Amino acid sequence: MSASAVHSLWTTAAQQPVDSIPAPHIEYSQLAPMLIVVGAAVLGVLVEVVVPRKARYHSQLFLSVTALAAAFAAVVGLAATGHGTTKVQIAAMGAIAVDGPALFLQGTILLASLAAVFTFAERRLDPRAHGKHVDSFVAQAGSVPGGEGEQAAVRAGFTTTEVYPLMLFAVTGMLVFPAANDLLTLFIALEVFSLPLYLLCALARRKRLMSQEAAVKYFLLGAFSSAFLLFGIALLYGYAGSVSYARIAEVVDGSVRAIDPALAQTMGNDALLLIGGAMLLMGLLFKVGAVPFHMWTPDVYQGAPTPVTGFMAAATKVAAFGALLRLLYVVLPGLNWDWRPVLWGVAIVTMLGGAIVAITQTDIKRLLAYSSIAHAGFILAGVIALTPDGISSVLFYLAAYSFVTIGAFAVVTLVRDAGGEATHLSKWAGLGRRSPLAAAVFAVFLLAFAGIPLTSGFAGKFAVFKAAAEGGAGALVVIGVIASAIAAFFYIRVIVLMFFSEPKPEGPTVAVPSPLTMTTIAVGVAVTLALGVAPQYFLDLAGQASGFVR
Amino acid sequence: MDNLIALLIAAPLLGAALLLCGGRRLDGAGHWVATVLAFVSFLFGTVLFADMLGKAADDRTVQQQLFSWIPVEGFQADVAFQLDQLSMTFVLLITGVGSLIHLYSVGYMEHDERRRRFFGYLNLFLAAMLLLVLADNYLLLYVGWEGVGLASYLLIGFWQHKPSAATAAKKAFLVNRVGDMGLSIAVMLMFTTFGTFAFTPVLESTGETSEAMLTAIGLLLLLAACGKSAQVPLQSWLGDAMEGPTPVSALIHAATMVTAGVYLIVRSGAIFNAAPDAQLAVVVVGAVTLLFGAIIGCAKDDIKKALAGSTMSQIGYMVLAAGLGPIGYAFAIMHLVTHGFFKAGLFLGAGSVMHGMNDEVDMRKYGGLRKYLPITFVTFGLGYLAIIGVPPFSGFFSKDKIIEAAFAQEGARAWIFGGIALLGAGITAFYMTRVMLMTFFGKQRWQPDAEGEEPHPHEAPRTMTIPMILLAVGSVGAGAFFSIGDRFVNWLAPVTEFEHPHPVISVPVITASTIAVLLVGAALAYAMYGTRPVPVTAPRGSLLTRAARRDLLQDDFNHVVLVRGGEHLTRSLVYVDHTLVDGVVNGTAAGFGGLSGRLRKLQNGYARTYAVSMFGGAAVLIAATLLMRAV
Amino acid sequence: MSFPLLTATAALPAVGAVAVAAVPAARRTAAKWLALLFSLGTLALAVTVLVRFEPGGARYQLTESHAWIADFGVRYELGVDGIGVTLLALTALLVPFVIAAGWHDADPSPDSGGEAPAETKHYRWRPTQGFFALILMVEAMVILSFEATDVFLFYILFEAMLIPMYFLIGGFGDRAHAQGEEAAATQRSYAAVKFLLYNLVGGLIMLAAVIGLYVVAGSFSLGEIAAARASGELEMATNTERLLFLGFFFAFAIKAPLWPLHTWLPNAMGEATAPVAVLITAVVDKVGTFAMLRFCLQLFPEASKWATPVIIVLSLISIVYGALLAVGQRDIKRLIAYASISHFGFIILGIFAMTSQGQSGATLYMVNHGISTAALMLVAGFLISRRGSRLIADYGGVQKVAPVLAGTFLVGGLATLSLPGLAPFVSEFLVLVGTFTRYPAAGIVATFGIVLAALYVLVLYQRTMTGPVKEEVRSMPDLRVRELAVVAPLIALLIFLGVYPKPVTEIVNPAVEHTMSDVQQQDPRPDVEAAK
Amino acid sequence: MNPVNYLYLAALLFTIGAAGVLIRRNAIVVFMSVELMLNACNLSLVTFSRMHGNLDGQIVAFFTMVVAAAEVVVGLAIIVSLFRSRHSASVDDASLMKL
Repeated sequence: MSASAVHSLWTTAAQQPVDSIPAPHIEYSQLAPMLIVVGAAVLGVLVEVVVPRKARYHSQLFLSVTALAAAFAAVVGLAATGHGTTKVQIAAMGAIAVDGPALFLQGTILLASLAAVFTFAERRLDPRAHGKHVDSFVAQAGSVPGGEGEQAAVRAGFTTTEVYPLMLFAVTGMLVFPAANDLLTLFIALEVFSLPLYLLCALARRKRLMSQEAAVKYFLLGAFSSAFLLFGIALLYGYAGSVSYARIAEVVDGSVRAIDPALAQTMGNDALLLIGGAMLLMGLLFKVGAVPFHMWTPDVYQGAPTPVTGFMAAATKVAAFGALLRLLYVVLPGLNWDWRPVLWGVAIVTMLGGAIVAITQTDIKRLLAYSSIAHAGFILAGVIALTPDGISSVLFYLAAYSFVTIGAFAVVTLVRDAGGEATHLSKWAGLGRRSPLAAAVFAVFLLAFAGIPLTSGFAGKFAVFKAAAEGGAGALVVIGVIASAIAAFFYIRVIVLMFFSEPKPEGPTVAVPSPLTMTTIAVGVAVTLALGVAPQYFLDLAGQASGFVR
Repeated sequence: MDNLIALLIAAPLLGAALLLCGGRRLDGAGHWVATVLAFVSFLFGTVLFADMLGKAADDRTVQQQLFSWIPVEGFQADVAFQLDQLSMTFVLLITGVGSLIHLYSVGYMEHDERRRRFFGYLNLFLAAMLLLVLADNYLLLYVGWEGVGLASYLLIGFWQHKPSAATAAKKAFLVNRVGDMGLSIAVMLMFTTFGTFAFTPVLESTGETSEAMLTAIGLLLLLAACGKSAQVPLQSWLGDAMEGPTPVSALIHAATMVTAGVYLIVRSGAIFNAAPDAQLAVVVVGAVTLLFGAIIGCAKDDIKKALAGSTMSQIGYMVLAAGLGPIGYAFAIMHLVTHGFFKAGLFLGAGSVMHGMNDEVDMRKYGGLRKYLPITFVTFGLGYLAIIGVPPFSGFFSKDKIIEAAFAQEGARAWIFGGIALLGAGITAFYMTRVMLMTFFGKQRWQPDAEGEEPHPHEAPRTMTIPMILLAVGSVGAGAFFSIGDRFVNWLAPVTEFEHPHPVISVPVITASTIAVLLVGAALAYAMYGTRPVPVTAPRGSLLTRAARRDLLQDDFNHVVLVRGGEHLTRSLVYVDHTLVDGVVNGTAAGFGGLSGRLRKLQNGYARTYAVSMFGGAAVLIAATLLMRAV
Repeated sequence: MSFPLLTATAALPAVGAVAVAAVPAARRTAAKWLALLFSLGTLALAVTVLVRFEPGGARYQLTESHAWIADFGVRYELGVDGIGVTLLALTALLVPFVIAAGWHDADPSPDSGGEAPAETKHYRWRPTQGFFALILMVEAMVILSFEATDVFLFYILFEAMLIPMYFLIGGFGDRAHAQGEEAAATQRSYAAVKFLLYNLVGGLIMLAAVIGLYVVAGSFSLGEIAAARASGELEMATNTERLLFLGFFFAFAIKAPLWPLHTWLPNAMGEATAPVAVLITAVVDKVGTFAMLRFCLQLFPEASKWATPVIIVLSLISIVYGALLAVGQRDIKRLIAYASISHFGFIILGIFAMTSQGQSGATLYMVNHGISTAALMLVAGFLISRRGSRLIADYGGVQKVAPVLAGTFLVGGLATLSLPGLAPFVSEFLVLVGTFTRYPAAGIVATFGIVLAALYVLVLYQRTMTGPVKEEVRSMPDLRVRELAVVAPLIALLIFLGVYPKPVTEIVNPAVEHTMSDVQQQDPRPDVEAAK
Repeated sequence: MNPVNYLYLAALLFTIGAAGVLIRRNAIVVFMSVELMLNACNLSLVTFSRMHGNLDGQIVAFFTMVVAAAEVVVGLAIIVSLFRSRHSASVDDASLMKL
């Protein structure tokens, strides 16, 4: 029973028989953000039980908004009190790291989720069903698509208010994910945010078959990948005899002090380490949607309810990249020479693959999906930089990207025809003539995706490429540049479609949303331009936040 | 006094500006404004001339620096003038003949609704031509050079609604551009060699550079001269240029502009003196053109084209003389001036004939006009006598001197060029006699014109006859006036140094043979056109005749080689640009599209396929990491 | 802290753009006047800049410098040298004419005129406001890019100005297109996309170079980098410098455009309305050539010298090739576009001849080409708007029915073939001389461009203006007052600068001397002196 | 007995599970294969825990079971609803979205 057995939150219970169980030491204040959200999630479940159906929508909305806002406030508070810079520490007995990247990413995730909640709660877009406002979620998840059950549910005006607690749970997981400081926490967090997302994907009101299909695909592949991740965890544990990041890092770079024979034996076996590391990496790359683990992305993005897609696209990426950064910078720095070339390859195929396949897409949501893949590639370029600049650039990019994404998907929810959202590109023809404003806003987002100067997309891309170049990955920058050139092509295609082609007579209309979605879009545009024109403040923030606690 | 030089140019320039921008308001009086301004500048010219006569022979050169034109590091181009005997000669010729022709045009263009613009162009021409001869550096000369080109373009194509006219104008400009290319390269070469292109420094420092360089410059200048003065091989435009109104042909394409090439060569004498090879080239060009033009002149039935051929050949004489160096310069200029008189006169006569014959130009449809156009007949006749060089008319003096100079060389050259010059005199006599006979003598062969209107030949109005008379006076007396006591030679000597030619055979013999040759030519022409009736429709004629009618196939050559070739080239280039240059780009785009389409197929919608790709990816990942460690 | 004149010059049109865009749909005319007003105001400011600028003074004047993005080492640094100020003035000068010339280009088309207002009401689509707002936006960005002395700032504008330009090309085209409105729309958007992608690719390649520059130099400020190089504390490895140079030059060569990267220009100029075409070739493209002088030569002198032979050859190809293709065109605007390619060849030739005549000539050329092309293209636009066709073959004998139009067209053409006495001659000759003194062969080849220029201009004039009057043009009205007011000043300017270019050369020369010293080049001395 | 053998077994199970995911059509069976993979992980975790003589691995294993259970809940819910709407649990039938 070495000391290593005791340090971990999870193993305190496993000591010799004692008269009193020492309670683990938890720094509640540092963990406040996560605790608030998870608490709200639990409350949300209770609300579903006790509050009458009529009041649920509002109470749930209120609950989740306040929770997220409060959590964000908590993050700001922590950051303000220097927990992100000077007072970084490992909380909850080594389970959770409270440091710059963690706080920055948690803040980003919370804001993104806040923006996303508004799109969740939008009830003006769909035509009223039987005089009742309806949102973009199915009336009753269990009912068969098109069956009597469904009609009855619609008639009764049911709404799936469970989405809010589900989302809050997901957010909890996402908050923990980039902060996780041992492999088990990492795994738990992964599952905690994955499972609700699987469900959320299945809850679209229109096109339910696609929605369910998306859920199944996402679920099966997700589970598959988490199995790999878990096996990787097992192997790493086998190698280092511990799941704690710090400990594994020590063992990996051989700075570990007390070496018992078992450890010595396993340490000798690099295969464990390398295979384990690779599998872990794969699990995370799946979540960020890097080639070749990306194939779920387009289908899921297309099938899921658009608000969920936006939420997923933004928040999941942030969380996953956070975890990836921590893994590579904290756990496996000793393995740079092994994983860097591999990531090079992944980054290259991701950038090019995403951009190239996107060229021929015909569905706006799939298009954005592929563009998100390409962007994952760009971010990876920053991850590879292996410098503080690299970290900060990635943080900045993630912040910038998530708002553009949510905004873009929010606009997608507005463009509708009889069959709900009109996501086929051909229907977007001439949108610029019908409603210049919406088209212009979407154009702004597209330009940001394309990385045109004076948008956040450019600032982010520049930061990442700069970091990569300084990190000695010049070739990667060149390829990235080429990829963005290819990518520019299809973003521009959409703009051409919207502005330069004649509107179709039976084309879709742009629904006028409630203030909720408007806020989301407005925030998206504001952040996009702000980060584009005057990114300095946020760059500073990311710069300060770029120190991992070890 | 010096400012007069600027005013000299300013006057016609002002006229051009007024008439071209003035709009309809000036339609009424415009032509008089122009004419007056032309005379004004002639007046200035005479004043300056008087002033110059007042000075000693060797410091008659006046320099006037107006303002710095293009000041760039290491590059000074000024708007500055140099008025010496040479340019003075031209000033008087240009403004004098120019004013007369303005006057003539008042009558000639009376019924043209675009008369105002015509006079605007004429004034523009005067200004440009004066700038050309007054400039004190080659760049400013180049400005005038192209300026006259523009004016000639506008005036040749004055009747733009006639496609032939528009084409002729374009052709003239383009051919001239080829020459201009030579001039501009020459200027650049001067700049790189001497660091300047002002006359005085360049011409004074010719000794400091290699002969090769000077030869190069000389040849380029010759190219320019060929373009402007319609010398072989750039002569083809002059014939077509007759599409322009007759006063234009008289002023620009006979008296002044076409002689600019001679001016250029004479002005650059110092360069040529130091570059014998270039000189030889000049002589050859002159000799060839001399015959070339003469032959064409023999074959044309269009009176103006016949005269154009003659102009070509006469300028050939001048160029030949200019190529002979100090022994020839003065005579070149002298012939230039006399030619200015009689050729302008001849053209105006032709114009008056056309004026009386419903603008008919085919001499085969003239005949017996001497009764109906007495003044024209007389003035034309005097011009005729002058050009063929009958003593004591002006042509005799100038041309005879040139022939003497041509004989004044060493070895075979003397005989070759002398012989050619002599032969030319004979042919000149032949074709001019032909023109004379076909137009004024013989039976009336008048034909109704396109509207079926019978011609009623009548003498032209006074505005037209007066200039003709004055020019006739010039063509009678000028030569004698110049040659008595070598007035003209001495006058020019300070600028173009002069040596007495020493012909290989004695002067009287040359003179005698010249007269003999021209008598033969005239007699021959009389035998052919004076004794038997002239058919109204041209006989097929000998091979040479037919070739000569087609400008000795020069145009056909141009058409086949340049025009056709050019069209093929451009068409194929357009194709290349579209398929190759553009194709590469579009091809890349298409390539990416195709690749995208193929990669897209992998996304086949089956979850298990996705799982496979994940599994494979994981395998690769693991393998790669292990590999990294292994290596 | 004095009044930020340069910022103001760029800001005014930007503000104008917003203001014009805000004008309600119905008040079309108000929007036009507002736009014209703002452009004139900008012109006034530009003139002030011109006045405040002392030719003999410091290299960069009226400088402004503010912190911007410290993390990227980027500062908001402005300053103009002789070259910048000249082009700034040119831009400010041309835009009012562009606006005035395009007065009716963005009106709802007459054929759908009946329901045009209804349509606008239904779609809340305000083409007119958009058109003029975009033009002003372009002006703002171009002006700022001439002022930027910070590479990053310049790059941002270099890229950003593509977007409004792109909408101008793709969104507004000639009315009554030969193959009907539908085909026209597709061709337009093709042209717009081509324009954007070409320039975007160039820009992205440049982005890589910009980043590389930062990695090497650690700064984006022209001044700092130059100083560091001068003091020798910044050493660029030969290959690095060359790669970076290529990255920059590639982008500029696309913008300029240089053979074989030129094919976007004919499409863009052909499909866009004449004023927009002028905006492209006379204003926006100048940024490319300007940047070659400002950035390529200053930042990478060695690499510039290394690349010179190739670039000279390419520009010679551009000159001849562009001219020959111009001869082969059937479409008036495409013809002018190819002519411009030929002229850009001259400009680049002058820049890389590395002689003071060549570079002064090149700068002067940018100005003169701007004015002459504007004149020619705008008149061509008026002509096309009358007949509704861009095909040369559809015209003939116009001078008979519209003599003034024909006259102005001819003057524009003569300027294009750089006739002495008109402005372009001065610059063209300077470029030729400047080239000839160092590369005689190149000078001679370039001279062929003169002949070809005469060919395509005169052929164009003959086919459209002379000959018997075609039926379709018989009723063609002559230039209207507005149109004359647009063209006359340009022509006057052409004549003035042709006779008295001194004002411009005085401003330009010192700047050129600076550039020459940047690349450590002296003018070759005349043989005569060299011999001594 | 050499603990490494357990690892081999774990690896074997994991591979079998993976193969099942790749090969089988029925969503339920695919899902079961995933569970098999998870259990393979558990086995290896426990083995390592034993080898290292600390309890971390075993704790992780417990959590894995819980997670697996949760996955079953979510997964079955999704699969069942899919089955009800399509009357088939074949993952290959669920391929509306492609390309």
